[in-house]
Amino acid sequence: MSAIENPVVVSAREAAPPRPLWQVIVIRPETMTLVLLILALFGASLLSPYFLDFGYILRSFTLSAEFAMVALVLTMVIIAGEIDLSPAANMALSACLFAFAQQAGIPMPIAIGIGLVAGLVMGAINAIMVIRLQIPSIIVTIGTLTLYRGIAQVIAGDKSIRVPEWFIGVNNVLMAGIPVPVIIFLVMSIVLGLVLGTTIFGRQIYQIGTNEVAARHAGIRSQRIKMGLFLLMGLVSAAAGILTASRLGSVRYDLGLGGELQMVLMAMLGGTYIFGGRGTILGTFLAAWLLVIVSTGMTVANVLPAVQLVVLGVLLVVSIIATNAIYSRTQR
Amino acid sequence: MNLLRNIFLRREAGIAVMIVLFCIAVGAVKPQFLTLDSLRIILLLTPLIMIGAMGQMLVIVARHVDLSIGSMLGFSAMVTGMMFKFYPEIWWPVGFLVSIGIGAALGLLNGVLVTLFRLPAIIVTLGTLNLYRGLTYIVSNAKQIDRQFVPSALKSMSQTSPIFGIPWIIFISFGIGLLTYGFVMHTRVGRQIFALGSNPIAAPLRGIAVNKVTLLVFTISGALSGLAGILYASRWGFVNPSNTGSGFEFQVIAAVVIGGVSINGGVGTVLGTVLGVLLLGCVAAALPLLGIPGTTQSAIYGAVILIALLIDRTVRQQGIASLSRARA
Amino acid sequence: MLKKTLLAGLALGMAMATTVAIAQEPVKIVYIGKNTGNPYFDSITGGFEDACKSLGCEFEFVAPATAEATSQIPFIEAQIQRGVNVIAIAPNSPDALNQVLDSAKAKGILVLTVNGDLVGNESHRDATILPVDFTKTGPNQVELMGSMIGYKGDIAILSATTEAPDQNTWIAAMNDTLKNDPKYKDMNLVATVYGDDQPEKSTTEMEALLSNYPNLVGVIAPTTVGIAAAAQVVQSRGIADKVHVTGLGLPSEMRDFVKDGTVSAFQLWSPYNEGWLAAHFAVGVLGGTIKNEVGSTFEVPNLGTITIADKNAMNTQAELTTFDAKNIDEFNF
Amino acid sequence: MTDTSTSDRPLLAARGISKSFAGVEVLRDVDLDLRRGEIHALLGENGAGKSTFAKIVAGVHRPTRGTLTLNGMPVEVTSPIVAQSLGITLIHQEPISFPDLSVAENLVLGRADGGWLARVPWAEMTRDARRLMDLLGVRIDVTRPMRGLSIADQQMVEIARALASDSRLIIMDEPTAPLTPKEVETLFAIARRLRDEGRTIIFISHRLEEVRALCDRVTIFRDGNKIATEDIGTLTDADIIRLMIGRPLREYMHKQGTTIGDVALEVENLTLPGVFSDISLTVRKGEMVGLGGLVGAGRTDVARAIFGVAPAASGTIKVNGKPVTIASPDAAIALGLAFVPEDRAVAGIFRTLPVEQNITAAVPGKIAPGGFIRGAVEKALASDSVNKLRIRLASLRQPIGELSGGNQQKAILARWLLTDPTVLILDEPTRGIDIGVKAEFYDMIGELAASGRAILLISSELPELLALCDRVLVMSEGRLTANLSRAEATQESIMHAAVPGAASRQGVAA
Repeated sequence: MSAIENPVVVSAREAAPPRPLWQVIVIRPETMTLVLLILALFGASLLSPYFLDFGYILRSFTLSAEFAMVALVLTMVIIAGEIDLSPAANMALSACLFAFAQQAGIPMPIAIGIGLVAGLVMGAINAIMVIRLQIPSIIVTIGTLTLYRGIAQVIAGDKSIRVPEWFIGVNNVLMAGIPVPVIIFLVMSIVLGLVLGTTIFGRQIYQIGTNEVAARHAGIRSQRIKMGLFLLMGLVSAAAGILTASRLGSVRYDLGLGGELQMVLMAMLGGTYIFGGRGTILGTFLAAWLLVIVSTGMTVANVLPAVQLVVLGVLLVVSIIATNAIYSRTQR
Repeated sequence: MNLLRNIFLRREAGIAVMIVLFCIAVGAVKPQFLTLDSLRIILLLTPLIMIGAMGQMLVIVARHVDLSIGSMLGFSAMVTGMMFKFYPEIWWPVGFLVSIGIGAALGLLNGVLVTLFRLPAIIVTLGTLNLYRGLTYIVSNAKQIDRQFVPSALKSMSQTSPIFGIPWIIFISFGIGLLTYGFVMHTRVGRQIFALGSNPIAAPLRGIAVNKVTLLVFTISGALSGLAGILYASRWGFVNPSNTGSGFEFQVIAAVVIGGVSINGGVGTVLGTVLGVLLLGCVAAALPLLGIPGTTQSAIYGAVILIALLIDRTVRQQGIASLSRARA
Repeated sequence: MLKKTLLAGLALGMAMATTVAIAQEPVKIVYIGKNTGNPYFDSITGGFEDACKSLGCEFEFVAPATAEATSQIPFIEAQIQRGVNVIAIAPNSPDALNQVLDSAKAKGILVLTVNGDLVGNESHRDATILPVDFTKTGPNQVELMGSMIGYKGDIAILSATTEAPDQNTWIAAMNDTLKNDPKYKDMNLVATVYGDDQPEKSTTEMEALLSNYPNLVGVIAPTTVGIAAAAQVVQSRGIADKVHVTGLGLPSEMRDFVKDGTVSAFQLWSPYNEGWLAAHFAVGVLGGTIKNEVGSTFEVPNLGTITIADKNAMNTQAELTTFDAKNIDEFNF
Repeated sequence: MTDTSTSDRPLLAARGISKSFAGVEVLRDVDLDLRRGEIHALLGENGAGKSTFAKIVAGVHRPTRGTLTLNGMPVEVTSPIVAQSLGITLIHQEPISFPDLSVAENLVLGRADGGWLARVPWAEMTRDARRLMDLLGVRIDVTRPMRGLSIADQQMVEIARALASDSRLIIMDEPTAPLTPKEVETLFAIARRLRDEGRTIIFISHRLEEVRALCDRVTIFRDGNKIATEDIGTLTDADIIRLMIGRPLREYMHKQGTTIGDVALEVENLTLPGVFSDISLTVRKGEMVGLGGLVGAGRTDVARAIFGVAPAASGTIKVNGKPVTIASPDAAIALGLAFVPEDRAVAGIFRTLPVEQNITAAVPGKIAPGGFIRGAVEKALASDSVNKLRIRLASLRQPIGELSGGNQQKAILARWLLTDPTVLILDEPTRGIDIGVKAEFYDMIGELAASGRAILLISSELPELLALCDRVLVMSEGRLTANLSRAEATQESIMHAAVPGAASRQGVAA
């Protein structure tokens, strides 16, 4: 990440009047996400008469809800100036370990515990390599992404491991007409949104992401916070993996394959700044819905999956360009 | 004399030693691993990775990374395959130009996105990885190019040999290695790539056209992916919209990182990269021979990448230590 | 740029909406393949399409981009939402689709597996259409191999993934036949290896077979990727007279190997007939002319009388076709 | 080049050179003639415009207005490369290098001969590099990578690079700051030799004695204007300082009377191998202790060690008489320490975050008791600080990056005052700050000491140390070399202790 500074830019904005409030509110990446979301809803409704059905959209969302949950934490990781590309592989490995354990006769609560601990350990491995050994997180997690899924493949082979009948189908359990995974996502969004927006922990995440050296000088325990984020990432990934196991009824090593792209896409589309320091949970929340609506709309209209790949690729690139543009417009 | 350079010398020697030890260990269990025949198998496993690794090495030396090479490989192979299928009257070597040209164009697009919008290459190429794969489906209408459409002269490049029973495709890959060596060591722009990766902020002050050099490395990476694309058709005899080239990036990045190319830019040698590729080839050839299931391959790649990162870091730290010693 | 994409999407959508003509409620059949770009499914799709032309049903083929276990789920959800009457699917996983298929069945959709079944989870679909009688596939392959090598010598099997259910059924039958039929007592199965249906892995496994078993005279690869990879290794080493390759392959992929003598013969069924049968069965069941019960029978043009066997399985009643230099040009799939 | 009749014509003539950044004029109508074979000093305070002028000549910046004439020919220096081809080379204080490339390659990189695919003539390159190094009389293996070379050696490589392209004008931007006296001697000898060969050297420095020792003529800048160009012999130090600051030195720096109390900070035998060793010092409540020395003497490292940013390997620290372990800045803050770091952009501000958040960054407990941020409390604290320190801004929610350097620095100071520190460590607090704000700053620091805080002031500006401090400690090469009372402290005594080799080598307890 290049750090070519402007040569001695002398600033004189301090005398300028503050920006109008509407600009501060409207010119934000989240607005772009919201507008896209509305456009996507219109577009998808026009694309297929079968699309506009709240129940269907919710059901479809459950298919991405696990990724969306992880994307919320990923947003915080990216704001803190790091990235984690391994969560989807983490989901697969912790789900495999969980399924393996319960199949071996270990009681379900302990098996779940094993899955979660595995997730934490994977998060800790990432954290140690990034924080203690100072290797860039993007490279570390590309390595661990391959490793974690590879280990899952070694453990499970090509077999799928079944989970007991009663454990299956968390996505079919409704609360107030809303599938449980969607509820979990909503609750997580609110909680993490509050954490990021109103607590000192959240504040310090932004400060670390903006300038880690300055943050350390100001007494902010950046390493501890980052460690916490990577661990949270591991834990939430593992939980998401176990939820996926419940949704699918079985676990294979390729669970959540390629999910890292969707998660990064959600964060990016929501206006999280790839270089850290900026972004909101609200943005990622909106982006998760946007992504689901775009892909569901295309699938229900029988659009070639190839076109979907292209649209996702274009969306990713466009969203980063737009986010960069918006930030460079509003703040130097 | 010079600590750092000695370490890098040792680094390459280290990989060579690892290869030898690995081969001896496998040979102890399976003596047939130490035959010329198995050398041929290993070499036939590596040409595509070797070619991809040369491009990736340049990109990483310039402090970027290209994750889209597998999709570029797939797309250029597909378009070339479609040319073979629908225009069989075209002289088949033209396919090389088409494939390389298309790869170069895709690589150039990566470069443009990276330079024009100042986006991190890893995110850009993560996006184009999907974009190009999707385009491959679209242009091919999701149809495979079957064996019968791939010119037999092209296919026989992976089998027939100009000399010593070594197929053409292996010569091509080593030829690319030599060309890359000449390029990075003996051309001005080759050195500029290293300078850019070594100190990107200072590079423009020394007249290095940063954007142009960046475009160039991505274009080369694309062009070499394109070359790997047509050689894929030669090696495997078909082009499939979803299989062809998928996962290529991980093999290549693993080879490059093992070969001692530093993810911090500015450091890397062709010899190291070639050795990294060969080590991967040895592992890939040995696994089935030892009866180890193919499912372990991904875990081994992952572990190998991480180990290489740790070695890279250790080397870097020693470099820093030697620097502070020099200052003290 | 994004806006443009959306607009293009809108235009596309409107174009599509107009092409879906509103007829007097024809049966809507969708076939969900394992993944796009898999040549095998073109032929099955052809059978569906031709059947629908004659029966007056509506047919569509969709498939995810990758053959990963869960990638078909959104497609099934979408088809439920579209209100199709029949979902025919080549499942990517024997169990990951259970829940979503159940919800399709709950909506009254007829769920068929075509070319590949939910082994062990048969209750989650209504019926399965198999290309041939799978119990005969293994012995047929062994016989073909035997005829090529004079019923004598070391042979090996190069399969798909270790868990591929159909392949495992056939391999078990092959083992059984080799052991119990005295005709094959001189044929010695030395190894079964798995190339995961990837060309690279299949090739290295094949090379390892040759190097680990120098006396090998034959390889059976009951998977289209495997047989092509095995044939290619034999071709490039020029040892076709020494190591014989056979198995299940697509004529379009194997034509060159047969013509240059690398492979003297291999087998496959007609995927076209699978689609043809599936469409007739589906329309018949929905129209009430066919009872989806074990033991009931029905007529299908060109295929004859079809009997619904155990676990609601049926096959096209055809034998495996053996392709060799004489007949391969007659087939175009 | 063979034309000798032009020898009395200036090598380079600048006319009406002006430069604006973001609408702010930092250089105004500068006319300057550089003669052949002279060493010409550019003097001025930080931000006076001397570096900007040098960078315009070297093609790093383009002038907003004005013309440059080289050898009587008008030239457009559009880039450093063009500059090089015109025979102008800029040598940065921290030389630009490509650490992974060899010394020889670093020498030729940027020479604009040949296209992309032109061959790299390794043998010739190495031979030429060796010849140049011999010419300069330095021994550097030209095939080794740059990584690991000392700054002085890197500067030699830069000079060699200038010679390799046969530069007629060599600009040295504060080259001596990171050098040892011996290295400075070598540099000066080479500079004189280059001058005697007829080359022109622009020498930018803050050190009057160096300017006096080396330069022929001097040009003084102030607030973007060229004030004067004179032969060095015609000006006294006092004249130069007067021209630089426009008013007598001490006018804006005055020491307030304080009562000095108990020891607040006591450091004993603090050592970080290879960086500093055996540092012992005390700072009392109400006392302002200066810490002087050359750049690279280890002053900042000591401060960072005390504050826990990069802790020392051995030694003890006592705060208010109690021995403490400080492993990280948050521990230091809890003990009542505060540290305003040297490089504001790197270690101080959160550029894109609101001023408010920048001010309250070090007091999470005050703004968020129980973990949740209380917006009203934060706003009150921040606006209180803004009023107290007279920080000029449009809104508390404005990104701090939009403020001027001086106001940014005030905000950082405000951040630390909120922690109510017992000990305040200030590292070059007035660097890059307008002279007007500087005066305010000195007042504030004085008030802080008067209110009973212990202050450790690291500064490279001798007048600052002399005017403000009760005591001045001096470091050289990682050791304390002097502990001077206010009465003992003079420019000479400080420099004597700061310059390696000049002072006695034994450690000084302070």
